[in-house]
Amino acid sequence: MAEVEIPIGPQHPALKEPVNFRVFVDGERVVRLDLDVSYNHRGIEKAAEARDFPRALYLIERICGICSHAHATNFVKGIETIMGVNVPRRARYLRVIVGELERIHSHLLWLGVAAHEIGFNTLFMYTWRDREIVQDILEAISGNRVNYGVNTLGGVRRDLTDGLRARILEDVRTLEARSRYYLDVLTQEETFLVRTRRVGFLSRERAEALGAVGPTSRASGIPFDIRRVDPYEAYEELPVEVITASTCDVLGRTVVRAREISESLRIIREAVENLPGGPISVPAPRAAPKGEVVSRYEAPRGELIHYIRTNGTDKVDRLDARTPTLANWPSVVDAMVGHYLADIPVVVSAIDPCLSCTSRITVCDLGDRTKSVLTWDDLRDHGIRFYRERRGV
Amino acid sequence: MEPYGFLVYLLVFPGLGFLVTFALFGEWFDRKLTARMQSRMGPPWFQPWADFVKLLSKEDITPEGVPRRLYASVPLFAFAAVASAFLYVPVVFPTSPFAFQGDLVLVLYLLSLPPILTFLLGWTSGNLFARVGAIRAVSQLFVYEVPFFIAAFGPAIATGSWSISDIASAQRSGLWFLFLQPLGFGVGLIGLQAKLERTPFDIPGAETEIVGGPITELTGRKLAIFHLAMDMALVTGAALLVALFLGGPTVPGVNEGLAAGALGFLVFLAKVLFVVFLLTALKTALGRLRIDQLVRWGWTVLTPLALVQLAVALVMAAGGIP
Amino acid sequence: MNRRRPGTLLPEMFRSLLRRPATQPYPKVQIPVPEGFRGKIGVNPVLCIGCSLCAIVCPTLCIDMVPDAREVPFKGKKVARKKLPEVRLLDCIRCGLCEDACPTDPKSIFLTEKFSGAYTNKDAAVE
Amino acid sequence: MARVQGGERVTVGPPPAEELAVRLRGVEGVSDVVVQSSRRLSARLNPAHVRAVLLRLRDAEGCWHLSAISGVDTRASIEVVYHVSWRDGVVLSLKAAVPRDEPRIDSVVDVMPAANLYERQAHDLLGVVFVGHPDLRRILLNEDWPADEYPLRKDWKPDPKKRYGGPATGGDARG
Repeated sequence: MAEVEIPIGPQHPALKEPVNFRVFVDGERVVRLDLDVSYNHRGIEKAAEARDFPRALYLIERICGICSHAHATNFVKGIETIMGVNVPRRARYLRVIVGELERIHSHLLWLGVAAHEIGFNTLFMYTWRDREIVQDILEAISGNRVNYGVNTLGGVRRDLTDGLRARILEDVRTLEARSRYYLDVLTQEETFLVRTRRVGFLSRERAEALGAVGPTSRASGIPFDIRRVDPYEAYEELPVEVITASTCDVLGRTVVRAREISESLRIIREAVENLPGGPISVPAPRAAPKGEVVSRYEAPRGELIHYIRTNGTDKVDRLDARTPTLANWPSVVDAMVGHYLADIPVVVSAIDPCLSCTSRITVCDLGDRTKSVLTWDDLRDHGIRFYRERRGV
Repeated sequence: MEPYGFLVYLLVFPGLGFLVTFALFGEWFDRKLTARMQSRMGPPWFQPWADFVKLLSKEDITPEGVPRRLYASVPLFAFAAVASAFLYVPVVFPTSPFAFQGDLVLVLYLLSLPPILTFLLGWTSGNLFARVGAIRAVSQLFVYEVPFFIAAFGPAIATGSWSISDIASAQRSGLWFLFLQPLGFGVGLIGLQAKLERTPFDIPGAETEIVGGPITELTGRKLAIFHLAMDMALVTGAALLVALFLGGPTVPGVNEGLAAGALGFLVFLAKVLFVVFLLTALKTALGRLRIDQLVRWGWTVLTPLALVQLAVALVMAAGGIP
Repeated sequence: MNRRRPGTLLPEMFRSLLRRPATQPYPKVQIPVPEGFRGKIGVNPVLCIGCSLCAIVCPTLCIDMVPDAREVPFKGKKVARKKLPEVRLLDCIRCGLCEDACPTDPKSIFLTEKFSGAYTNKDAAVE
Repeated sequence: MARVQGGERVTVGPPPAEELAVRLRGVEGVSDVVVQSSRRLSARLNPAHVRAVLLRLRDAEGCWHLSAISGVDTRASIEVVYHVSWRDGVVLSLKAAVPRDEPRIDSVVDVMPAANLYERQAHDLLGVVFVGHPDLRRILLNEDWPADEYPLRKDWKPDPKKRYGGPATGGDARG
């Protein structure tokens, strides 16, 4: 059969966010793949330059829905390093607790989506039901299920009462039982194993060369976890065990994420049990001295880098947020060639792509903040005109 | 049978009226059970009715360059095939009035029409996803049709007759073929699940890979009828398995008069819902296979099992054991 | 990988068949909201002194100081107030910075626990 | 020093960023190495030596992971900053300044394939041309973004007359 081009995306049930793959298949086997991630670009880097630090913080927190705390903490700790502000120990612990809670709910969400990709809907329902326990804790701590807004320059805005700490410890016990159960199901369910073993193979050398990060690289045997390699906030006092697998396939990434959930639960219990006393934030100056910092954070999907430059004013001179998904895209493209069309969704979801992170610009006139309202017909015209010109479809 | 009784039988009771109601009830039962097993609430009882009526009112689109009449007639064919198959399955009395020697082969043929029509639908609709889905539907068809037929022939050989009604009444004494040929029942169950393209085998309609599969371009009335046809196929298939392996509407001991009819009908309902329960459990517990895995698994596991069961049935028939 | 077999979820499935479902019919059953939840913004015209600190602090600039001359009781006597914050609720991200910045005690601009996920029209979102 | 597989020995405690700094000062093309903290250091890089330095870092120093490439418009010039992660969490930021009006620099995709998307991003938003890049297309901006405009440059303002994506005004789609 001649090479057939199948468009997957930008709107496609398998992809929760708009990314466009032009997949070239021969029969059911993938031959070539072209990737386009420009659909969710909102210009946060340009917009951040026009906002002072507190406002920029709330903007950067909205780069991504499921790793909002990662972006906020990474940005705030970068600015604090430049300013030389010494954040109190209790605030560091609280940031680690909310960060690990966010990792658990992100991994549980991913586990459900990956199961759904291969038609395993019951596991999808169970994982998302148990994720509600984590969401309720986060809602109790920060007042919101996503975009927690817990961070502020110089510390944290919300504190843990004793009642809340007891409740967290109790919920952690139930979640530990559930995560052990999921690990058993994932390693024993035949129909799951058949769809994930040796699928999306990424050898260790290829993963290193292509710059894979996070669970994707750890599933190929690379012990690279920022919390251990370049500890920040309270991770010096809460050592993290780096979880790796050597199977280099989608199953390996699943097992790594499942075991990272129990590891995060252990960290949370340790952090909540010996939470130090003291204030939760210190006043921070309005402006930051001229300087630059490379702020690294282990987001649920991998190494997140904020390269921040300041120029003595209260605004950021340049913010470059390189997100884990951008680093993982080459590995997906490499891991998918040669596999079946049916495997594409599960291989793509195996790096747990977060498109909102990857692309960050669109047109909003910064001057008088007018947003042009596009009617549905305009959008349709644009689509038809564009495809007629470009690809003669 | 006098003409009016015939019409009533055909159109109202065990015919179209009852079948449509029972099909929609079966769909609700299936969706509610799946939901409760996944700790969800599940839809209210009238949800399938609401879906059906809503779809009837939706715009009915025929894609450009597709022969309109052919495209509109495919769902009707599927509906007709399944509805007529149901007539030969005994519902109230152990022998259905339409029974004749060989109606088992006819029902099996009529039940295998919808997948072929799905292929026709997918291929003619011109949509890329539908075309890939259509190819998958056909390649899946060959894999499960053979074991399903072999499993169905087991009871036929045991009773030495090709009529479903004879097979059902032969089990009146309570000795169901489920106990005599358990393997056949298992293969039949899996074959039916694959025929209805339900989860371990919903490869043609895999929404996360190829959007809607063959029925991507189906809309409005056509989708409503096609969806109803697939529901009816679920109920008819289950009723066929009940008639072959669970003794159909027979109650051991009671076999004359109105009581037998009413009791037989209730027993029939219970058995069909039990089979649908098994299918739902199968759907909820497993993930979807890939097409090449299904083909390999079908030929290396499913078909040999069916052949073993057939051999055992032949030996038993030769040996005179019922 | 220990014993590989299909149907590992069967026991859990039958257990949840008997238990109550985890989902709730949302409009009929209201979801309990924890204390400290960041819901819709509320403004108390009596306590507000019109200092517009909240408008300055707001990250999305969605608080407008509306001229609203009024007489309010303050420590036993009548005092004139000129401005009142008006929040464009659809732009508000409910971060709570305005509540932190408000100098009055008790706060005259505060986060309530009201939220309503399901609207049929835009105006319903604002009531 | 042999190429360290995976590079990260899993140790905790302040790794010597100074050790890398000492070694870097000897390398041709690298100037004013500054150690910012126990695990961060930066250095200025002569754009002509980009490939040579990165090749040496990868093979001799065992920096297998190119974390990111950031483009910065400092009004005087455009700085392409290579963030390379070394042993034990040390991040080395190499800043290569290229002229604003003619930003050309050698691509390092064959040295470190991870740079592919990062270079395309810098090209897309700042207009830096990476010589030798296999597929230097736009990656983040929409397809019909005006070709010669780079939004992250300090002097870029959205020009109301131009269209930056979004619908074609007027004209019938059917036509």
